[in-house]
Amino acid sequence: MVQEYVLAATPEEAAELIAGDPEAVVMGGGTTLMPKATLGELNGRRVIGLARAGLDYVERNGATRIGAMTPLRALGEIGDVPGLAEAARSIGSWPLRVSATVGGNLLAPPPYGDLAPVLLALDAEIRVAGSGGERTAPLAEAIEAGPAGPGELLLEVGIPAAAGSVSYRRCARRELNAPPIVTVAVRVWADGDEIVEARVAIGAVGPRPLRVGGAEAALSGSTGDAGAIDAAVAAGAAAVEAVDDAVASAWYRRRMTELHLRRAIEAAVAAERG
Amino acid sequence: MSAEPGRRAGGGNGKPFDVVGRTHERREARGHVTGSTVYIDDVSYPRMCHMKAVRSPVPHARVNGIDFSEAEKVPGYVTGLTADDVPKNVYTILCLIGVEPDEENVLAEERVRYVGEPIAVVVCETEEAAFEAAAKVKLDLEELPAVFDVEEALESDAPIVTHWGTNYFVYEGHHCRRVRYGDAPAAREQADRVISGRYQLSPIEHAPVEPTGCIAKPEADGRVTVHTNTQAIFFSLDNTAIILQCPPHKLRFVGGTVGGGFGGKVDVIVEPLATLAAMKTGRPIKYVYTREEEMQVSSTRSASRLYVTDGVNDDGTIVSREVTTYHDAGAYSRHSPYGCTKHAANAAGPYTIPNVSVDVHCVYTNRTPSSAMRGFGVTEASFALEMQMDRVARELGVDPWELRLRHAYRNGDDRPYRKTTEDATLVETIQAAAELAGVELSAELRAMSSDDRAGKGVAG
Amino acid sequence: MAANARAISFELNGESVAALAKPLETLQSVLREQLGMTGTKAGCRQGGCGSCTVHVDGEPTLSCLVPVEHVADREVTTIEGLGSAEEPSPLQAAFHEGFATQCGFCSPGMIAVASALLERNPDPTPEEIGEALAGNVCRCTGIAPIIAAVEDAAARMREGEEVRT
Amino acid sequence: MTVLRGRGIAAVNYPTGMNLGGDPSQALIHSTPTGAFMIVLSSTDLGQGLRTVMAQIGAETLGVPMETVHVDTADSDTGPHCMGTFASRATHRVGNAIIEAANEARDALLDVAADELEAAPEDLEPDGEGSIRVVGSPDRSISVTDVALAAHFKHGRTISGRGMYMKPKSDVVPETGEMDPDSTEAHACTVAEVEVDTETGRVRVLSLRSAYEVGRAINPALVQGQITGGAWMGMSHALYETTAPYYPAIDHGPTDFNHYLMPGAPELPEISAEILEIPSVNGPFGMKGVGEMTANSPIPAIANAITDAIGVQITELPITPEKVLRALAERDGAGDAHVS
Repeated sequence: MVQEYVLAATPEEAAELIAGDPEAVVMGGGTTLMPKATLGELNGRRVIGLARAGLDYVERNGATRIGAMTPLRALGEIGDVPGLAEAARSIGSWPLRVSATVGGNLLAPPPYGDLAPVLLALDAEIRVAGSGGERTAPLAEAIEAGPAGPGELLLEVGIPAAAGSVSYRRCARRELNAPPIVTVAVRVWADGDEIVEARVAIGAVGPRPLRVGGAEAALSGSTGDAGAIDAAVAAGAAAVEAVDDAVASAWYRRRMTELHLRRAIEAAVAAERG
Repeated sequence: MSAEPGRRAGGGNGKPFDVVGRTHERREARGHVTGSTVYIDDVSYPRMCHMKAVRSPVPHARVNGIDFSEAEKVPGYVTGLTADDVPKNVYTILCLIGVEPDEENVLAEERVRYVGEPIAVVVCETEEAAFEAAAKVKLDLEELPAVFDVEEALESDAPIVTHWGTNYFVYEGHHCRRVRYGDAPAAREQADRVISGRYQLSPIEHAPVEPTGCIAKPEADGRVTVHTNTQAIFFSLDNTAIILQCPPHKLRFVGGTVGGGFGGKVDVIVEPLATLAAMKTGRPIKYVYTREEEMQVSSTRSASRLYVTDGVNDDGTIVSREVTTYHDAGAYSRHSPYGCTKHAANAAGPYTIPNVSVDVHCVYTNRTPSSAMRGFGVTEASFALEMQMDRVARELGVDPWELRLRHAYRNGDDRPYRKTTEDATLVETIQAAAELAGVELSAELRAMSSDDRAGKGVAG
Repeated sequence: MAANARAISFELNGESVAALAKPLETLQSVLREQLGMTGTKAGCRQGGCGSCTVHVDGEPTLSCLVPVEHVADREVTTIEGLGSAEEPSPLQAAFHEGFATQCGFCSPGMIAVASALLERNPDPTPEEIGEALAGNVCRCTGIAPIIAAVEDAAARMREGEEVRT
Repeated sequence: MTVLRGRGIAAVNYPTGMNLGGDPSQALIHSTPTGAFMIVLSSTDLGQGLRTVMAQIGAETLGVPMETVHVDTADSDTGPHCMGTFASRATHRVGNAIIEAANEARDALLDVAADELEAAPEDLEPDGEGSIRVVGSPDRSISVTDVALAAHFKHGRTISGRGMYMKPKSDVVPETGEMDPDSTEAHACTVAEVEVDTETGRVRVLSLRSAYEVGRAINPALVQGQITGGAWMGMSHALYETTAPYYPAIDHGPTDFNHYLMPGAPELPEISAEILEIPSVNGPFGMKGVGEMTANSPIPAIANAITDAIGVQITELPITPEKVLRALAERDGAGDAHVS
């Protein structure tokens, strides 16, 4: 049996509880942890819950700020942040999206965590509370370091008003409710025929989601021509460390990474050209 | 044994009342859709305890020690069982119909032979305590080389899975189940060409939405009532009595409402241990598989491998068929000896081929044991042979419909197992499928029937 | 019951209930083990089969993933609250009459999700029904009869509305 | 993106029942004092509809209304022995046992009715609606309830019957494999149409059109249920399911429904079926076992359709997108190669 389940009532209380007990288990929506609790793996542990901590919100003010406890179901309703609703709706099933949260998805072990590529492509930042107060970090950096360490609380994801066009692609063995083989998000913005800048992010292939700087560089300053796309795809394929799991081998993951990266770039470029 | 002929053959008695042959509502449906149907998981008793297994994390190892000391400290711990507690710990599930030898450990003794093999069970007041206690039982295992491939398992230097020294089941002195009809090797030698194929199935899981499980409840009169979702009440009861070496009349098995079976709930895995613990503790015991156990520990369908070699003449006649099947029983044979026999009977397919030779090897490996699953024995044959029929058709340039219809067995034909066919209907079934799919068969093929084997057939 | 158990009250099928719950006990466990609502099934307890789906404030929710603390003071509806043998809901009647249930273990969860869908969308396409039910596993029927039953129920409910208005 | 289409066929047989150790099942039937009939079994209903079908067979044979026939399953204290529900045997074995038991109970029912009506039993027949009548004299009849009451409280007789069906054990001749492995055989033929995406390797099953010869469909909707569910399961076996994705290695075995893949609603093909009824010689009302067979023919039919589409056989199940891509690569590199 779990020793205690403490539901924080505010973000501040949550941050305080977590900072005060780094041994405690922090639980968001419960989709990852509740099956462990059922199997007795949290017996004797103190669990700090965020469900009532006031972190379930979406605020719009040019930029979009999303509380870490916002359910994916609510994210699926945000129509005007490109790629975001599409990515949220591609995850799990409707009842699962009622419980699963933005923060939980960012912290979920691969192949789960489909939001990250889109958020990376949108230059998202995260806000984290820790013993030294709050800090803000670009998501790309945070993923490298681990979004929230022991004693830390992921509070919020911020998405700046995004220029350009986004394409999100998710490859899975089954159309609905299937673990991803690869998830790709691409954002490009153009000035006339020239792509000014690009974001290329890939998830579900390897140990963590990543931005592919080489692919972004290949596209930036190009016209989205075949040569640039070939170079971007090659950079993406080189960047991923594909893994085997129950639904796909590393070999297939690499093949699908190349295919879906190409398709995503082509779609984003086409959309940006209108 | 049966009523007088004529009052039962082919159709009840007298004139029909039209109850048979008409759609009637499913009797349980109202309960199903309102959530009021009672499955075993819905049965509960005061003071009921929960049982969980301590399982092998490795495919093949010597068991040098089991240490319950940390598990016993888990709040709510009641008891633990090992092989020493099981009266007849070595058995085989088909012993009821005379299959030998006994080879499966109810709880592992000196060796574990597959990942997930139960080594001990713990009983606790709550389910989460039982999970925790099971995780805290310390195992001293010495890993041994393992074999996962059916053909590698039969090589002379393969790690040996069984306790008798070879990795195959013995059928009346033979290393495989055989069927011999005509002279297939000789006919192949004479044939215009030889067409061969290798076909491989994957191990798969029954995946009923209701997990396998039972509740064993001691009664005041000294009997034990077992609520179980077995597919076979007396089969489970009798095997439990054998394992526990208790008089069968001490047991009452209650069930009948099963949340999906597909062959996965005829293995008698949960009932003996839950019943044993109920007898030992005097408390009701619930033992239900987790989904992970259902997926990775419960029996699979065999990963069978088939080699099919046909002797074929250029006129499109298959004159010989030789089938060698390696049926992967996994670590223990369970229902595989029967499945291999069923497979042997069907391994030439629903076709009349004058020379047939079948060898079905029931092979032990360090995989999860395979057992019965919807169609086992036959599914494997159907998959391989229907791909083989297409291979023959492609190589000969013959229409696949024609190849099947020409060879489809007819009334009066002998099957390779020497039974004369009396109610064949394959020809008619193929013709109906062609029509449904909008395939125009030639007049010759349309004229065929299951009774058209002139001079041989029994009257239709 | 352990010392650190806590009383949690919520509304269940329109009535106030209270349960003494262990910390982080699942809603599924409280419903089934304490309140006798065994229509909510436990097919995987991993959030993967949908057989335990109930409504929490009208949203279809996997009761194996929700600590009962999260539903304190909220409204929970189980299959028992959606209709009865005497007065089946249109969905229950359609599943029954349309042979959309075989072993029956997935049916309560299927009906829970489908009823949430029909409350939001009275005339869903087969594709929308399939999408809504994507988290519910049925091993017996081949899915198609279930989708047909939901379509049938939607039609019955629309006809019922027309009769009333 | 290139999409290739293909069509494949498969024809299969499926044996009803088994041969090992004899294959028996029993049924007991008795009437309550008011003329309801209890069929007592130890057989199990897995969802296929055994109780419904057994009530139909009992009601048909007894000649009484279906709603007055109840089926009690699976209590070893009350139900007589049944080998179990597997091997497509239950309807055949238990159905035959019920026919025998119902004939005996019906004889007892008619004997008592004969006393009450002062007629010869052989001149009586049940009307299927709850009464026993004298053949040719529609005004002379008595309700089953009154017969049961009279049997219980006036004549001191039971209205009951015992039924047993056993397929005797068939020992296999070890040298030749001579045996009698089953009671009868059902048949199926499936035509599958598929699309193969040559870039992703994904196979889309467009349609499964099948004919099933089932002897007699005792309850057509329940047979259709087996067909639709079986077609889906067969497709699932062909393309998705495995507990060992890297067979023969045992790594990465799925442990949940997310990773143990089965097709969902968007993957459903058009499924159509024709049910043929050519009665078997020994099945109750001519039926043959259909439960297992329905999942079998779709597997090779889909595999053959994939071959038709891509020109190379993939002979290892499940036929995953990865296997398709590897087969295409080998085909393009090495001609019409056999890939497994």
